[in-house]
Amino acid sequence: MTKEERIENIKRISGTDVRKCMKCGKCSGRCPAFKDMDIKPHQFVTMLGKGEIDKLLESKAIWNCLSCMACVERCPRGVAPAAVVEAIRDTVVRMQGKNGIKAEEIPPIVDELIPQQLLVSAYRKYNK
Amino acid sequence: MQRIGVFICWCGSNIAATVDVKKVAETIKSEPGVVYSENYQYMCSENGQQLIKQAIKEHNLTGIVVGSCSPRMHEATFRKTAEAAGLNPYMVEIANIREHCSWIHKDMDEATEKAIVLVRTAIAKVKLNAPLQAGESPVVKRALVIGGGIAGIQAALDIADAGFEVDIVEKNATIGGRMAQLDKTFPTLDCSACILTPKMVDCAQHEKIDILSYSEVEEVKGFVGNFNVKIRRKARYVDETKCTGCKICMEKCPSKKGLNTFNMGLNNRPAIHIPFAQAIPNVAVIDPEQCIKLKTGKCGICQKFCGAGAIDYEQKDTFVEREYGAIVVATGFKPIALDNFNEYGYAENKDVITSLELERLMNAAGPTDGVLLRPSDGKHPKVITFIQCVGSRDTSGCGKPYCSKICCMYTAKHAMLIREKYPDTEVHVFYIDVRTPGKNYDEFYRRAVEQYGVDYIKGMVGKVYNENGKLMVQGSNLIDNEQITIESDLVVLATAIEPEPSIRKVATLLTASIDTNNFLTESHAKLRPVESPTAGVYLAGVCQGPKDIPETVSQASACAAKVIGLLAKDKLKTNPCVAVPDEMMCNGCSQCANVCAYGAITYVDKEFRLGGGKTEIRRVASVNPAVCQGCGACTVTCPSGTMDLKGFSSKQIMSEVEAICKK
Amino acid sequence: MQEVTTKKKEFTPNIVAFCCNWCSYAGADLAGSSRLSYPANVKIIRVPCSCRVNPTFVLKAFQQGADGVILCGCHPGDCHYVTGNYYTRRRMALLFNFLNYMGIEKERTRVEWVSAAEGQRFSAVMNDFVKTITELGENKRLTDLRVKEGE
Amino acid sequence: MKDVELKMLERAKQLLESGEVARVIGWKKGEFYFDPAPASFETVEELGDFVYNGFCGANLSKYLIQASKKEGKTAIFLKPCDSYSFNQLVKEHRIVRENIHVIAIECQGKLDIEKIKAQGISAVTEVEEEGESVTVSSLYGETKLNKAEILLGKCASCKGKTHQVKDEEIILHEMPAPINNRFDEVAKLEAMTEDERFAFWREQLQKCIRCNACRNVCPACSCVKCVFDNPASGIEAKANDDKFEEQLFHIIRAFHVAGRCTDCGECSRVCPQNIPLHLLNRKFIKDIDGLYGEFQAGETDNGKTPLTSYTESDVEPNNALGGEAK
Amino acid sequence: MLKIAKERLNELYAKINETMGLFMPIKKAGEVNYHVWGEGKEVSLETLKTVKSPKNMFFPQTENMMKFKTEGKNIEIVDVREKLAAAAEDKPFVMFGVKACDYKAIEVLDKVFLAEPVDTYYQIRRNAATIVTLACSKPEESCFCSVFGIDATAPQGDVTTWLDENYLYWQANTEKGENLTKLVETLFEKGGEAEVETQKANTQAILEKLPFANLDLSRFKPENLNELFDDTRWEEMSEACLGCGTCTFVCPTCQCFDIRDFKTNEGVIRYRCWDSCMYSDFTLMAHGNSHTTQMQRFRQRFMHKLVYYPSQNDGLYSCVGCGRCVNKCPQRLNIVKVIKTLGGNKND
Repeated sequence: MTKEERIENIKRISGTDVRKCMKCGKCSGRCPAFKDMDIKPHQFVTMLGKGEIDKLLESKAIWNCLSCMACVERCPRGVAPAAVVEAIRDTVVRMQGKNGIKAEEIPPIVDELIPQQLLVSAYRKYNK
Repeated sequence: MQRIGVFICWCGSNIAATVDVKKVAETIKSEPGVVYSENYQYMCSENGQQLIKQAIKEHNLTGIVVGSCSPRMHEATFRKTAEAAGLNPYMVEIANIREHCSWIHKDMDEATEKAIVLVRTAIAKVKLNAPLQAGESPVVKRALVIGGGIAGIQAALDIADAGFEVDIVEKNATIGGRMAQLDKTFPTLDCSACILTPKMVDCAQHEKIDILSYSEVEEVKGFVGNFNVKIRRKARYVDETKCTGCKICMEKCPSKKGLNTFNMGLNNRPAIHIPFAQAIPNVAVIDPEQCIKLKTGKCGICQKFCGAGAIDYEQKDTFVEREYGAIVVATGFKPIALDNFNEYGYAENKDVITSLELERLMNAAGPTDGVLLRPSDGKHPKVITFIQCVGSRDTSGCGKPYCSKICCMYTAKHAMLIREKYPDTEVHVFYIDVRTPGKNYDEFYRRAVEQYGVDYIKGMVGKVYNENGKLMVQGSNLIDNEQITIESDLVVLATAIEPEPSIRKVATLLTASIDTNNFLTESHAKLRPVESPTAGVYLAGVCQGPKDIPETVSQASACAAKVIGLLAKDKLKTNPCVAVPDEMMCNGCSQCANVCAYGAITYVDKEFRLGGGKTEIRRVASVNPAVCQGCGACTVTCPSGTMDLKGFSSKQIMSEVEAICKK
Repeated sequence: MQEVTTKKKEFTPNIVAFCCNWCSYAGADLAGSSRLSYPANVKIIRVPCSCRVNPTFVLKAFQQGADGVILCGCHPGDCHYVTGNYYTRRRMALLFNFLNYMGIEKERTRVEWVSAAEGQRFSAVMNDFVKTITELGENKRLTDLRVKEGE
Repeated sequence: MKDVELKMLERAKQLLESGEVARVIGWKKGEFYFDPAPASFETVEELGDFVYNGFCGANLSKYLIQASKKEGKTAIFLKPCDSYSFNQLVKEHRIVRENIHVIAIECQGKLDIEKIKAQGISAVTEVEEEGESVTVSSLYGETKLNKAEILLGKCASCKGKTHQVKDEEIILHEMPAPINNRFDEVAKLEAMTEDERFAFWREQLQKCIRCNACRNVCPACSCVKCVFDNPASGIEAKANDDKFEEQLFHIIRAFHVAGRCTDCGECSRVCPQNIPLHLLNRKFIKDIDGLYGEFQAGETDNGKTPLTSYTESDVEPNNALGGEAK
Repeated sequence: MLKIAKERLNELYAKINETMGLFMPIKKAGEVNYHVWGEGKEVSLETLKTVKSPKNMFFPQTENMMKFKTEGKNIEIVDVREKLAAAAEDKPFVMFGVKACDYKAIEVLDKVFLAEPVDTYYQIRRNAATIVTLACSKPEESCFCSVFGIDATAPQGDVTTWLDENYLYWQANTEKGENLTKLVETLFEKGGEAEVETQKANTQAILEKLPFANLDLSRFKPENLNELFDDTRWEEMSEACLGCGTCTFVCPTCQCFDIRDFKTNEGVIRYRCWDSCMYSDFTLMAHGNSHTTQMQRFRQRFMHKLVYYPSQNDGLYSCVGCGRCVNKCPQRLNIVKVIKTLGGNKND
């Protein structure tokens, strides 16, 4: 996969349009894990927009993001920084050859209210 | 039998180089109905027009076709030519053999053949043209202004100064609107009341202006030049003609726990009250929800104390009906509700306030007499944090997608005023962008930073929470790429503004269109920005889009100029190419009215003879030619073909189709 | 009779274009003043607004032997009459769908929004439409034999 | 069904006797069991011919255009599907609602005598309905038929047994559930190629004798003067000799009733050549539902139709084409 | 009498078709009407009532009368009858399977179109036709031809035929019939008189039992014209009438037409097409319409069938009792209801 394809792939997985970002910083203003994020939530969006994914793929932030979705909730433009973080994480995991988790590993009773994305990302993170 | 004359223009070589104009003129001679056909170098020239005029007279022409450039270019010219020769100007059709033929084709034979078809098509149409007369309708020399804020006041004054009668209908007990609530105004920092109240007084004293306060528009009939408006005068339980504004009633009223809406609910007021000191009219009003007498029948204290005998508990809503030539809509705005923005803690914390509330807190006539004290404990706030774009530029569905336009400037104003009055106060402003286009605007904002040391932080607030009585404002500082938390005493939200909700009803009554954000739509964004698509209706102030005071006043004056221009005419000439119903066939189904963007169609009950001495009453459509703009939407909606469009009748268009298809 | 056979050899379609006065007709004018050519078999009928075009006009054109009908109006949202083209859009979407349901080739009918500034686009649209109809061939399904026979 | 008829008759008598209404619109006995005709009853004596049975398929609502203009109130018996047409006519101001008393009546699906005859039964003298079975007597013998096989086309794809309007009701038994198959035939046609569809409609419309029964029975075709009768319209035509005329009439008629057609199915019921005309109107209904959201004409007696409204994000005509998935 | 086995009928049709046009009841898109016969067509002789009656063959629903060719300002008038006559002479045609009622209807039409001034368009087609009738063997409930004195078991025509389970029986009645017989004789064998008689008797028995067999026409006489015209019951009889033209267009004797112009690329075609007295614009004149209500239009139709026409044609009714209107009226109104209301049943 070329870098360009990878960028497109991350954009596709995240399902978010990074161009909608108006760079207000509300996501980073709310992020509860801000100090542990070496790359801040708003940067994820802008850097993906600029195609600077190499730094993102190496960042610690993807493992420190709590996937609490506060950034998604707060964004006034309908951009989802957490989804970008998740897409990067997903890409890293795949590049390492661990293609996702197994269905049977998911606990049988899962609260319906937990966003599925949160569940999956948490699972990956602690499985690292 | 029609006698058609055809005039083929060479347009120098523009047409003649690719179209064999002589052949066209010659071929057309044998068309049925054509009695004269000629070609000439420049038909639009003096000599060309002379040729047309002469032919009309000599050959007794009943209609002419000019094969020339686009009708958008010279249709008006040739209509005047025809009129000068005594032919009805609507008996002229243009065959566009330049833009649509000679200029796009290279092959002479091909272009000539096409030109012949285009001329034939125009002949087919003109044969079915009917002489049309532009209609006339009288103009009532009186204007209605809906809304008594600065927009309405300015428009009314300008119109009245030009000598026309104006009525201002204001739904509140006083005129003045939002501007009356403001403390100082940017970018000059003059006191709002000082510049507004003289204008309010001017209105009250102007012999041409009639203020109908505490009133609402109920019904609008008619059309440009001839609106008939029914206005509800709500019962204020105080006789406006008797009340002297002495305020004894306010002192004596035992029910004093009403929220003072003028002060944004920051303090209380009695059930009977005058909204504020400089109210116009300076007349009390009773809040029936709060008044003990009106609710229980017991009390009546105000009546007892009123020396003027102005109190009337029996008052009912009354209606007045008036005629107007033009209507200005100036219904204004309100800040949005903050229910969707829990993150700022507005509902939980008294010290999180909106900018408009801050205006009242800083106003000398406000609840704190102009001393900046925070609502929770009446103490001076030492750290004040402003948050911009609360609900503006929000496409997530929680707020409004547009920029509210005024917030950047008033926040700079607030910050500056606070720092000036209370230099020991720390002021922070979280912003996304600072938008200050306008004369002296950016200078104003920079003064706040450079002269007054206001701390502008590029970033947005994610959360406001209360910790040990302090308001913790957590947000990002994008320049430093940091997340910061500011311990504040007062948080001010630059809340987005939206059109006053009553605008929906007004728009429906006026058949004025409204956009997805409830702003009224202007006729053309650039070229007709103060006119509504509904003729005779004009838009001033925020009802059309967010704007500040200077812009609002300019727009109001622009409206006034338009209204004066309209009222100065004794009669209105109407476009004769309008829809016309054939009553004999109309079902009265109302589908046409449903698609009319101008409200030009109404229905009347008419009696028709059925034969055999019987009659029948039927509901039939009636088009007001003064309002109809001639788009033709109704003609297609009408299944029975009752509606036709003059100048573009179904038969005319069909004959054009036939002429084109005839190979 | 001979003339007819020679005509048949090379099929040149007959195309009726309804253009609204404010945008598309002006767009066609601009195509003209910019010398952007399109085939001569496109003939334009000026209407105040695309919403003036009655389905009967479209059918009339086919009856009279048109091979393609195209409606042009202001871009949605830009209508000179505020809402006219919104109605056009619904009417024609339904009508053209319906004609296709009756077996009329869907390529024969088209709606395009062309602004007064889009001379280039007007010319491109017409070139493309003529090409499409030429490939499609003569309108045989919605034509009135009486019109053509005549004799 | 007999009990429903008796109840209706009783109610009609009461209404006429008490003077509450000046006339009752219902059905009158014909020459046979299977040919009741719509009728207006003004006296109790006239009610002697009153009938309500499985062959009362006619939609009576259109008669109200004239009746509601007459002196005095008019009572009318409306089946569930007729009530949609009623609402639509009220919406279009063709019926004066205040002058009408609507009696909602039970309907168990109506029968088609032509379908009975198509089973090879000739010289029918008597028909007896009993639940799901129908016994047909003829000069040549007796046959038992299954009701489902001889339902009127419109009843075989019934859109629901709920009255959209009523002042009172006479419903004594549970009515069958709606049959949600009304777009099946349209979808089948959509799935064909253009050539096949053209051939299908060519063959069907060739049969048209332009008797105007479809138009005259249609509650949506309530024009004082139809464009096809009006020399000024430019499309007036009486003949349908050429294939174009056959198409023009039906295309324009379907377009004119689009968004207003309640799918009452009368057009197909009355067609002497049994052209499936409802498939034309249903195409519009299906497209409107698909492109602009579900809409059922006649569900209410006010509001705009899909063709007199719009949204800023409506589909573009060039993209809306074909019967393909949208 | 001649007979031919049922299985060989196609040979018969093919033989006729070699030299003549052949029109007969053929099923197309589910409905049976008179169409040109061809190999593989679905012939349906048993169908009692084609939707459209055979009158369409002589008096088509739409027919061009003349053309005006225009070129520039010149007009040329083209008479289309020459072509029509040439075609008729070139290829005369056979109408096969015409029922007794429909044959009688042609007689009714002849009195209108062949009387002076002769309708030459009708005449050309009528002369070119050889009519082969078919006796009915299974009349249905809506049939009442016997009321008008028509014998459904033995129709007239150039050739009369009977059909039973095995054979078609053939008997020529006229010169045209003889000529046709000569053309196809080789396919036939002799015999069948007894079978035909049996069928006639069986059918007669059913005819007598038909529900409308006893309609009483005695009141429909010219002398009762005014009384019938003024009858108050027309109002209630017509109140459900939709004003559509179904009854008139399926009727084998309705003969009204309208003449109109149609614009073509090269001029104008003047054509005629069926009209219906049920239509609101029927006989519309410059001053308005002579019938302003549906009741008047409804009355016109039945008065014409039962009173006006017979008063001018020696008592011949212009209804033949085919029952098409009984079957096809959308709202179940028809001539039987009118006859019963105004005339009654013989037994009453």
